[in-house]
Amino acid sequence: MKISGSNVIDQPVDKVWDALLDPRVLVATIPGCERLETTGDNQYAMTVTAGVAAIKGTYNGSCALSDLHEHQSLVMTLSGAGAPGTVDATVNVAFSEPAPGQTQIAYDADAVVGGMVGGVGQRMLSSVSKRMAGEFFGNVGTAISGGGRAGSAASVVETADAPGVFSAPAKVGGIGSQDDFVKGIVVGAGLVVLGVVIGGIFGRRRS
Amino acid sequence: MTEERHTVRLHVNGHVYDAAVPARRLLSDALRHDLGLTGTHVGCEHGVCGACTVLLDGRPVRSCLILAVSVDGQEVTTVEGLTNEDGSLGPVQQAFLECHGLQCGFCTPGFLTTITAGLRDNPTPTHEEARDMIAGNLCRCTGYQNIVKAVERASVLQRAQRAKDATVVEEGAHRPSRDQVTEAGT
Amino acid sequence: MGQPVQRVEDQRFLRGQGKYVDDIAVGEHALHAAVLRSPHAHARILDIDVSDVLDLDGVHAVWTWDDLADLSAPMAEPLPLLIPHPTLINGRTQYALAKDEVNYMGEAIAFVVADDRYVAEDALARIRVDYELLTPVVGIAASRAAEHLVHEDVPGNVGARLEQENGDARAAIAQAPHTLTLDLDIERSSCQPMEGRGVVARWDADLNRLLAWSSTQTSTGVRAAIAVKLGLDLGQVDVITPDVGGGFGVKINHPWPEELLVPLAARALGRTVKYTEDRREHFIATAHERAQVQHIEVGFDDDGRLLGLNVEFWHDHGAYTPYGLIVPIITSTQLLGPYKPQSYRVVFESIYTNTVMVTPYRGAGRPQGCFAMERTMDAIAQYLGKDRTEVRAVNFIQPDEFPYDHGLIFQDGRELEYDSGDYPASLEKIKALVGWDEFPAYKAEMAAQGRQVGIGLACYVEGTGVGPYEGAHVHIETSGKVKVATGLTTQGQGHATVFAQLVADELGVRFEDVEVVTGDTRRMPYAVGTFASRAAVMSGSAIHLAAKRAKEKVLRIAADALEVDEKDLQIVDGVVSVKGLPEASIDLGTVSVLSNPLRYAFDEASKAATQFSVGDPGKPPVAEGDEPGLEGKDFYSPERATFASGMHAVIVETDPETAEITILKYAVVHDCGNLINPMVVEGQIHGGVAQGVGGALYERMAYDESGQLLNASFMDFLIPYVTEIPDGIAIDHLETPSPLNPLGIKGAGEAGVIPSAAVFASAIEDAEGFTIKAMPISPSELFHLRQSQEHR
Amino acid sequence: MKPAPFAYHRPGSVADAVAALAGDAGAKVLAGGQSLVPLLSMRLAAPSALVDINGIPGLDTIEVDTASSGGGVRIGALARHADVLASEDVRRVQPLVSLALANVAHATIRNRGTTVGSLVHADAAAEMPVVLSLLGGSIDVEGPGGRRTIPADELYVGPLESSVHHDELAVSAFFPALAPGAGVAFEEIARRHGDYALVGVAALVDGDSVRAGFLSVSDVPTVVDLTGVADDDLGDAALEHLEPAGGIHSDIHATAAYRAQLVRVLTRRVVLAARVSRQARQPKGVAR
Repeated sequence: MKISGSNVIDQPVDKVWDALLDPRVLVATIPGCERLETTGDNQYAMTVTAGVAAIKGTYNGSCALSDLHEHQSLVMTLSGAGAPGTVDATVNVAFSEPAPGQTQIAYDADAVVGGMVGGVGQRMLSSVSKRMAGEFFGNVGTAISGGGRAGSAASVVETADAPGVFSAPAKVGGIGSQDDFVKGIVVGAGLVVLGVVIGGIFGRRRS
Repeated sequence: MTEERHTVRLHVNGHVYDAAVPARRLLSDALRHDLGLTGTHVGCEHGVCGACTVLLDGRPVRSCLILAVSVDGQEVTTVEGLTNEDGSLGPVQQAFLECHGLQCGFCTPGFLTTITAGLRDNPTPTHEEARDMIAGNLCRCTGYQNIVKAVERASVLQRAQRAKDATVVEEGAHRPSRDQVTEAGT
Repeated sequence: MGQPVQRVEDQRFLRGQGKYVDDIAVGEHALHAAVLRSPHAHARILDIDVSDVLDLDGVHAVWTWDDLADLSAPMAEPLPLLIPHPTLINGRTQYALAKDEVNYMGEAIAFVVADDRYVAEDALARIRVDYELLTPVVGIAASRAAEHLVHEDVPGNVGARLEQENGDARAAIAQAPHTLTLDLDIERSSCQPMEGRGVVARWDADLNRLLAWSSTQTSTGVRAAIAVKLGLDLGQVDVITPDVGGGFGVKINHPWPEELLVPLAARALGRTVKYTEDRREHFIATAHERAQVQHIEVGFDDDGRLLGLNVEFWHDHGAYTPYGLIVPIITSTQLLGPYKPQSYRVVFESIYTNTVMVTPYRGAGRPQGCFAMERTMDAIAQYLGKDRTEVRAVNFIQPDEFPYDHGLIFQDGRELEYDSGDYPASLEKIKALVGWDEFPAYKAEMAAQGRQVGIGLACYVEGTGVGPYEGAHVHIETSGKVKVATGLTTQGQGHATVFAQLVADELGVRFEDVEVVTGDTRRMPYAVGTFASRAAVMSGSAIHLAAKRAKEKVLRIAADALEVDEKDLQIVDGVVSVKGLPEASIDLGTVSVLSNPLRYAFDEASKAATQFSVGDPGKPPVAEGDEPGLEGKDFYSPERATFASGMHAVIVETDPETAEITILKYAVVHDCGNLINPMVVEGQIHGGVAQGVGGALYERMAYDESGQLLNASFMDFLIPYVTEIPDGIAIDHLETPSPLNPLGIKGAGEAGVIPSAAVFASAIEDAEGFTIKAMPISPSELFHLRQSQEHR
Repeated sequence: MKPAPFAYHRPGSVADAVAALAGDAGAKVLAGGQSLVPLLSMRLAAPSALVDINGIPGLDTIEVDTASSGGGVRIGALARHADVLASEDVRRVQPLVSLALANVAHATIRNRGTTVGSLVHADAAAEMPVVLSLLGGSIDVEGPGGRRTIPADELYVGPLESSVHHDELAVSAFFPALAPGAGVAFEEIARRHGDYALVGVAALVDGDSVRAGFLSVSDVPTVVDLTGVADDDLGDAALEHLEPAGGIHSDIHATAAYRAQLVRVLTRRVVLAARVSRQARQPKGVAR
């Protein structure tokens, strides 16, 4: 399935670009990200809680940034796996400068949803991804208008005994500063969709 | 095992069973594996096929969609509880035998329990009502033709049987609690 | 024989006392297994990390392919290719646990044994697998395009290409006065028995033997596979098929990975181990059938007589070919049905896709063949403006033309030669039964009310009772009771009743004194299995012959004891008596006692057989060429299959607004030779028709382009409830005995499902007035077909 | 298919239930469980705890509510679909509830499933949410902050998402009475008897006002005002509202185009049927 969209941030491209490569920012902005570990250059292992309503699941995911063309584009390869299923997504991210001091980010994700979810929930994907995109951009709006959040990058703690392991404060909720959020969009896209899809299954039976 | 277990008391077919089960144990599994009542079958575990249907306080429910801990203290009737006190086949069972209402027999317990309750609520179903009575159970062998016949045949046998039981009751004979179970919820 | 006897097995089933495989070893703390399955349709396995599983309470074993060789070397090899064929040059089978690549979503990767299924599934959730995703090949078009390969070493994704020809079809078509071309499509479905697969195994260290129960259609096949894969002698393995909750074909394939892994675990752990497949696993990890794309060219004369028929089709066999080419071979031969084209050519390619493997599903390729042939007949009738029954009639093989040799090779490797049948008589019966001649008036009457109705007809011939053989053992005990054993298995066909009827008839004993055991290798180690509507024909005949042998011995011993000629004896209700002299009699129990010369008496009856009571001192107690005991054993191995036939007709209504399809009347004429138990045969027809309705109007496997099965549950794979099945199925029987077996019977198990796709396509086409080329069909699809007609 | 482990609470009161929910962010309410349990078995849902409300007395009530404005029926959190469907009071006061319930799954599921559970489950393919929306009903929820009433038009925020907070327990639902002289009707088309509808329509005609609710068409239950639309245009008018609103979705059982066709057919059928029922109904039949 495809998820794509674009968004303009009132920040210069270079700032957005740098932020994108900062794990502290990632952990703070990927929706539901509880833990993120650097496993190599621009490669991370993470634990994400995703889902709709009360139907949430925890997934182990990985995220790798590749084909870095500084200030222009990169490819984000995501994979998440939990008891309910898997999602594997390749997200092409393009950066442009519509106006000085602004960054337009266009992302185009192609996700394959597998496992139990793929079997019984995939037909909810379209409506669900639409909803997710809406939520992302809604949040972007909040972020731009300065709506802060508890676990912004600043408050991310690097686990002392395990360098390179970052954990967000419990209960990731709102959104950090606008540039941080960019990665929330792109990295979150693949993983969050999985969780939301799971909620879709709920639709197939009666309360 | 470290998983916490909860004690549940189930009244099944007139007998009392106490079992210590994890909260996640499905009623279907508790009946089959903890109580050894393997007459209740599991066909899909998502509530569509109806093979696992049992009577809970007299009402048909999917035992695969209920946690055992959730029905602590309630009355359950399974296919094993449908025979007459003398061990002979109950009216619905007898009708299935006479009408060739089963082939592999796997879905049959769910049909028998469903129809038993259905005929209690509506002892003289029309042909359409007979079909509707089994509309929530899947059978892959029979094409349902003879099951519908069996519902209609059972209605005849059941009325005869109930007339007999009634006189027995008047004579003050002991009524096993299985009957109380099937009367419950009416 | 011929009586609608009530089934003996029902007493057990109706009381909830059936013993299905998951009912075995309940309460004895058996361990439970679960299998980790690939979430991807096509991927390379980079790494499997099971480290988190080991510290989980209640887990006894977790295995991947790497562990198998140490447990039993043959387990690390691919599973057997059961039915090799010279043209299957690129046959492939999976490993019990995937080695380095998975080729369908659901393929087994890891195996866990734990205290119960709940914990086993907890363990699965802790296994981490790294995959490198490969491009999946999904659907016949993608497979034929072959831009990507399912197996790197199988060019073009083609497993096999098989061509057969009788006459020169292409030349005949070229010269024919009329020709037509059809392109047809049939989707995937699957058996979906209410009980999935299951295995229980127990290793007896004291006896050094393995005992396994499997919900299978062939216990002898499973036994042989276990012995080979576990490195045991056949004599160390027993397999019992307990009550089976439906098979419909899918349980004939073997060994499934679990049928080997569970016994392996039982031996390794010294515990009883059980695996019970759940519904989702049955969808994604067992087997499907039906998917084919067909291209038909036909040449015919003014009467619609088939001068040349040239059929090409592509058969989607999924990711592996454990069952060889049986399904497409059956399509390519049984396609001919009751007709005799003057020339016929068929060529098929059996091709790979990254989907669940394909093995026989009730009908096993016949529904697709019937669809191709009957769509062709309808197209010819339409083209010539003739009644659809006329065109069929002129092409029928006539009753006096049997045996009829089609000049082709059938699925059993023997000539496709029909033994008997009467197709014109069937056609007359079905027309009367459905009201064919009255239908035009009815259709007009409905049209006047703004209602759309259509009528359809489809004919089929089914080769049943294929070899190689079945056997039976009949033992008359000193109690006079008769114990019968045959090796093939039972999935609800009522064998315990039907076979007992045969023995009671032949032996002259009471029906209730006969007990039948099927599918237990301890009682009958030589058998093939239950498939191709062969049980009644094969085991029925074998049982009949074995009973005959037992009877011969009974009469010989009784004649001796009563000092009369065998010819003067009769057996009635288990008593041998002299005709017209009832007081001179001896019961079977006593005959059984006398059949076994004794040194030691163990009860009153047996005294009669001890050395000082019986026997001629001048002869050996057991005569030359004779053996002790009152038993009969025999095997039936026919030269070729026997061909049952039938015709279905249906009247449907299609809603002009909602495109909903309603069945108004369904009629079946069926000829399976002599009937053993009409009640059981009609039950088989009812079930087949219902499965056919499901296959034609409701059920399909919905794969997406990434090879994910989107409807892997009963919520979205729409098996009909009673509300979707016609209320009443009109059935008429024709009994054309088979000359090939002693009972004159033919198989009946699959017939009901064969013509459904064809008959519904025919009826919907008649109602809608445009051609139906693909089945199954849903209201949504019918709606879009109407749209595309309007936009022409 | 077996559930993952979870902690189990069986509170004896609403207060205890709310406390249990508040005490565990991963806790989930278990009422009928006909949606939740299969999800647990498929491990698509893995709540850290279940709060089983089946032991709370007094939640299974079905009563005619004259207190609330206009009157209506109030259904408790543990009232099973089957009991609501069997209630003569419900049938008399708001027949649409009974009409729709008859289409909810199969009888065996209705014996255990709860109407309130179905409402908060917020499935746009289910019958009861659209009925509550069309009738302008509400649900009462109890949370740490006490009790509040959520009107139907604020209840459904997205696919399977309601505005009930995690630590709130829905204790009852209120369906307004059918006004004297008003009429209702319900019809749905499903692949198999008892399956989720491909499309379902509920209609309420009252005086000149004509409104219809649609299920299984978009992400949330949708209500469309068709007042003043000519009978022959009803379907197209409904589509004009539905297609922009999130759009009509396709799935493996029905394309968007086919769903649109069913909307066209059913809207007209159901609105006309509602009119007929209005003529047929005795105004005095409504309890006050």
